[in-house]
Amino acid sequence: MKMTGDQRIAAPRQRVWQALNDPEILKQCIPGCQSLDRESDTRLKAVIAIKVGPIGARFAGAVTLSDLDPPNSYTISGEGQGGAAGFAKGGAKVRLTEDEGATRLSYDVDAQVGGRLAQLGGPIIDATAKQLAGSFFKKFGEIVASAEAQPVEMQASAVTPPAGPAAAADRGPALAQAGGPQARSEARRSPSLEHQGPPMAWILGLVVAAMVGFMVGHAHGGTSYWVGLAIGLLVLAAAAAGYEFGRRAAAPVITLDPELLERLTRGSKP
Amino acid sequence: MSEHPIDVTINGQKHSGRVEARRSLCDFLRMDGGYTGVHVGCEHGVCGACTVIVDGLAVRSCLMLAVQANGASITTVEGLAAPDGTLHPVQQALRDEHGLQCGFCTPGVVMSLAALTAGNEKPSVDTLMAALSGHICRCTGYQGIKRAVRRLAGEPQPSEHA
Amino acid sequence: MKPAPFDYAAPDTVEAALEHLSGGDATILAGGQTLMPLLALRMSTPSLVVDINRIAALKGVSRPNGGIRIASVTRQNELLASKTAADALPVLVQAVSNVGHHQTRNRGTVGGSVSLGEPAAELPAASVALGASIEAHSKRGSRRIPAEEFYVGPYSTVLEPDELVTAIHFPDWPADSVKLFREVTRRPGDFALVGLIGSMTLRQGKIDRVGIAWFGMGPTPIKAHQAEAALAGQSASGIDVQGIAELAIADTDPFDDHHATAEYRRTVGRRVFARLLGEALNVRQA
Amino acid sequence: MNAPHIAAARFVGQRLPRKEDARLLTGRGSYVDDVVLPGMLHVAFARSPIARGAIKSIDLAQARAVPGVRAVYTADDLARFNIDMVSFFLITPPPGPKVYPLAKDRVAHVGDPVAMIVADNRYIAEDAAALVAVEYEAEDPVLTIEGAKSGARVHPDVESNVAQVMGMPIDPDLEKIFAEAAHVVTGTIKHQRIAQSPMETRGVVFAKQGDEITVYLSCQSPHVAARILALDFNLPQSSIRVIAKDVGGGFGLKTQPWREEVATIAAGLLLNRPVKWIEDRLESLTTSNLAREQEFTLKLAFAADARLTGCYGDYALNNGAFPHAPDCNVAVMMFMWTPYKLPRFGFMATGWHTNTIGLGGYRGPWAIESLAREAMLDVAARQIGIDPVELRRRNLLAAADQPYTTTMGLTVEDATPLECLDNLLKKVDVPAFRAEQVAARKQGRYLGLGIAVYIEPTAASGFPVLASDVANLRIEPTGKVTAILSTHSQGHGTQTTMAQVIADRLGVPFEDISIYEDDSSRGGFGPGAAGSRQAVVGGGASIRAADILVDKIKRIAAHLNNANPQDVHIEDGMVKVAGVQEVTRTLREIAEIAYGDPTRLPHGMEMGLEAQYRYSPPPMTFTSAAHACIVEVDAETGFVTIKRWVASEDCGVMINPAIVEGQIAGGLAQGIGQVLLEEVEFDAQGNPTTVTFKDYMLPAAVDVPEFEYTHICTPSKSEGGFRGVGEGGAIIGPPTLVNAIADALEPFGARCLELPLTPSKILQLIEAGRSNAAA
Repeated sequence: MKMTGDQRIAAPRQRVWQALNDPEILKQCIPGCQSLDRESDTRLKAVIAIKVGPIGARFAGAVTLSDLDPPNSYTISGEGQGGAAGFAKGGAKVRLTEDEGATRLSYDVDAQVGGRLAQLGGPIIDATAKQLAGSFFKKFGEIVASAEAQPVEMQASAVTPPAGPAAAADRGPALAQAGGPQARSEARRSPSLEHQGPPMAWILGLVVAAMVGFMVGHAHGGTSYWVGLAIGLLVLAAAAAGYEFGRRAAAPVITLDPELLERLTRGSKP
Repeated sequence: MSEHPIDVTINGQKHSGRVEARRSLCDFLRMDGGYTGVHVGCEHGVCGACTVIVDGLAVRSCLMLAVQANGASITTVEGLAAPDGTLHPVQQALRDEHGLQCGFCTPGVVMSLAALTAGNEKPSVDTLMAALSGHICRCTGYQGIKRAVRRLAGEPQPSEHA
Repeated sequence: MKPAPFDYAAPDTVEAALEHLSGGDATILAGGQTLMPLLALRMSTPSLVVDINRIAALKGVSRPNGGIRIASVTRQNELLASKTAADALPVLVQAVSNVGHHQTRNRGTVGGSVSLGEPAAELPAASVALGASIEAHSKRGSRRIPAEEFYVGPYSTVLEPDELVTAIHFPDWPADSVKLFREVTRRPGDFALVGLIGSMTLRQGKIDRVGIAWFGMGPTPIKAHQAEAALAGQSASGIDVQGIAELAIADTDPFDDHHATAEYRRTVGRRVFARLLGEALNVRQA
Repeated sequence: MNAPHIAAARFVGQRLPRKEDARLLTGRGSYVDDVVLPGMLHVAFARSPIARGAIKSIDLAQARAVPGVRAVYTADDLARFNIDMVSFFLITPPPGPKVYPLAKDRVAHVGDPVAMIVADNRYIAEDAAALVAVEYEAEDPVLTIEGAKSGARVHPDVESNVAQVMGMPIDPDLEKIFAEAAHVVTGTIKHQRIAQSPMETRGVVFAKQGDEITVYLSCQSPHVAARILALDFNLPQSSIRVIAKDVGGGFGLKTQPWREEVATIAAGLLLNRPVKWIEDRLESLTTSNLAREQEFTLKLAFAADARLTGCYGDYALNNGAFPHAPDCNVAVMMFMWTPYKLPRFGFMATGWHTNTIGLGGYRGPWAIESLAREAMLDVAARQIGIDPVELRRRNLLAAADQPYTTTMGLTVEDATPLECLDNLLKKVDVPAFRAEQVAARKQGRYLGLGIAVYIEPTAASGFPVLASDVANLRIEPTGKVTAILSTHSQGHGTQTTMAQVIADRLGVPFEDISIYEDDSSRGGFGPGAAGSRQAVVGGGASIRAADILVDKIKRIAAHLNNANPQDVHIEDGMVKVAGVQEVTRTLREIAEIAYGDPTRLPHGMEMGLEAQYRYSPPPMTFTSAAHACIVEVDAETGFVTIKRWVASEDCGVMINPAIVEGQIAGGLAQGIGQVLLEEVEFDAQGNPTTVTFKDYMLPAAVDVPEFEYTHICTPSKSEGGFRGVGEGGAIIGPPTLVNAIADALEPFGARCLELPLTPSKILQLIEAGRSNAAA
């Protein structure tokens, strides 16, 4: 499916650019991100545990970048595998433009899901996507704003999953810190960030919305909404993996959720 | 994954053993208990073929974990007829009224109706018909099942045959 | 259709359950009529399933001072049979009689349905329409959440992962309140294409109190705010039923699926609302 | 009802309770999933999540690492069997694309099995299936008939997406007929994709006992299955034994073992261990072969007096990727006009391949001929301004017209569509209904009456596979009767009906007869349930075999008493020899002599009381019917309520009217599902999106009214006078209901030709009609 739109962000482009390129921020923007571990320069393992009501799912995925023209535009494409659940993949052409001191980000998304996800997905995914993209904007706005307000030293501690909305809100300032000057300094340390630092996770947030939009248009099954919801979140999860990975590899790599794998390979005996 | 001890009474017989946490009650009854009259039609709680009676209530055995039945008393379709083979009134009504064809959904239908008509219960036709909405039969068009329901509720049949 | 492996715990106290929930990747198993299919389809792969069916404290319908309290693991058929509920909130009993099938109501719980937040289900909408509040506990404490603030999206609520819904509290409605209930489904037990539930009280020919919510008409149960506002305090005789129905539809956000189009839901919803309201007003005037 | 035309009928014609029911009601049936063998392993499949593409790589390492997994196979592992999947009609080499049990190099639909896991139990097998990592080179799928016309080739080894095409464009003669016609009526009927959905899914258990391969299979004929498996694996049929005891419905889906069953048997052969695969409902609704999905444009020509003068039909069928048999469903054209006098018919029928699940059989595979014909006749009646019943009367085949050769060369005789219609109208007071309808419309209530008529060519022995059935009867030394038949029941109750036939013919008690039809190694070949045939062919074989035994018993009894065979009568298991004083012996006494005391038998007579007869009926046995249905459509919600349904059938001599009516009712319920509820849907990527029973909606008890029946019983020319009735309800149900809904919506000028008629669709028709009226 295709989805286009744009979003005004009340922050200078450079600030938006960099905040969106800080893995620490992104990890915390992504619900249920349990770990985002770099295994090598070309391999990254991400484990994201999504839980919405009874729907719980784990996802692992990868993303590639192309048509890089920083800081103006780029194309991002991500793909993730959900094991029994199926797969999700999406891409977006993104443009950033100055807008009276703020930043206008316009996107052009194409995405799809497959396998059991698509078979069981339902129309409510649409609503979920809106909700999801909405909250992404909201949280990101908060972060950027508060970061402008009070830059602080960033904690390098490993990221723990947000306990939920309340906890996430608490973490607002912390996220801000992460997005602060520290990010820039890190950027300097790692030149790749300068060119390859498009707001991928955010874009993929939109990809998610796009996918679920797609689901609305094409998938059916009024009573299976929850799966669609899972899809949305899963793909966002994939985005996280994709984010990091996209900066390091040219081809997608699929990794399986180690915990589930471990439980499976442990077999039926306790 | 965890494994758990389980003690249940099935059709009056005690069964003890250990089950994996994820094992469904219908799989336990069929595979561990050998009660293959419990039929698995959809495994997502819609068709009703796997319906059994747990502590007096008709429930979907595909929508319960076996471990949840620990301590419960379960009746399956094998547990209804008398030892001498005399059919339960629900079974007899379905037989007399040609309420089955392939027989796959039948055990579920039998157990729902048996639970509702147990003891001195005299449910209305409407109550029994409403309970039928929880069962899917692909063969009969429900004709004989509805006649059996009326018979069980002591209602006359509409004259049908030319 | 076999679940992925998981651990299982069946605590017999709320405290023990909260302990399990605080540990992370746990899923609560109440009636299981939704969770079990999710597990079988491997759309839900928790590491721990916490079965709350053995917690005695979570069962029963009671009448504390003011309103009724339905403990979360009360079976839907127990609510259906509850005289307490029938006396206090007949419309709620009518709603629960439409939940699933007899066989699923024998297992399905009130708390499970309310906290799941299926947008096309009866009980979440009933909670929103009638002004219920949801009692939730966690190791961090307990809180009462107004149903209207509880649902944020499909199957998505403000509940924290470590919180357990222990009861639903429904306020009293006067005995002479008019029931508003209509559900349009393809087959009995299916989720609603269009659903409407509410209650209305009149005093001296004026609408004294009204609560109405839609189900199956958007991503969450939807309170008919505009319609309620327009009705409140109005004289029952002079009400433009069609106009109010338009306001009620304006609050909905229905969708297309292969059971019905959004346009269908709007059209039929408008008609159902107008008919129910018209009948209700006539009942009261007669 | 006429007296059944069968000798000494005591059981035939009676609504006897079924022999099957005692075991089925007590949970003692034996379905394939009930078969458990020592060391049995369980299969789960890893399936394609995409509709079309190349397989780049398959990584099985993690799947193999799961404890309890005994084997993981892909197409390469099965290659050694060089399996050639043949279809029900046994055409070798099979036409169309090469079908592999597991996808080879490419996937052609979502759910295409790519790898199979064999493990200690199904839970573990599914754990491992989730760990099979496949890399695909995805391609844009071709999903619809329209898409198939222009889209990329679905199968590289088939030169186009056309699976089969027959017929020719409209010719000058027909053009002339349309040009000269007083009325020309056109319309397009669209039928959605359907899932047969037997309550018992597909399933197979493989076991090897010595050199004998034993296959427990959920199927519609163990004999057909054994024959097909022998061809698939290129093995002597004697080495394959197929056992199918109780089967939870087939409806066409189980006419032949297909990819997963064959793959499971292959796995069993590789492992030399018992292996079981039981399809779960998600698999069933995702990858079991489906049915229907057709578009049929009809153009009808009528003379001024509303008599049919010609018809042209343009028909398209979506075969999907791997149909049981790629075709253009030409049977639709063969049978289209059988009940009516039509001078000229032309057609073009095309079957298309797409990247969707392949088609399989379904109750009345050609049924759209009746739907399209009867729906369009009602459209014509409205357009011409003539009563739909009268329109049919003027065109239906009367007794006087027969034998009648249709434009398709089918010779119709002893068919009674007109008589069925007359009999129907004795029960349905049309004028009274019309009055009620007018009154109701004044109150804004919309009632509708639908009537449809059809002829079903049953027991079509013209097809080689369907040509015959065999009955192997013996009276045991105990005097009890054992019948081994080539019939097979998936709910048809043949263990009861065949026993009724045999009991009457032999003159023995119904209870004394045991019927066996569940084992390809017991008795001879028979196609089982296919084409409404078993009462006709199996019944005929039973009668002929019984007659051989009766003759022998009479000769023995006569010999024992120096009497004439014609003075011997068998009644209720007693053999009576008329004479000065009547001598009576039990059948057991005769049997004991026949098996044990050759000296007391007529000179040279073969010992024992055993007989076998293979019967083939006339090429076609025509069953006729006319149904009426009364509905009310709620114009507020678009919901349809069926208020009354009357079935008027002529299925010849009825063996067991309760079972006959059960077959009609079951077919009608499925027809109601097709019109109002059921629909398999695919998204733009080719994902099936109706994969649970919440989303694929089967009729529930409230959706099906209680049917009324009226029968005329015109004996057929086949032995016993029986006619087939298995598919009829599913064939005539849809047009009857569609016509009723269209009649109810007549004030809105609505045409109801696209199924399913969901509340949304019906409300759209109503609102469109209202705005047209307003404009």
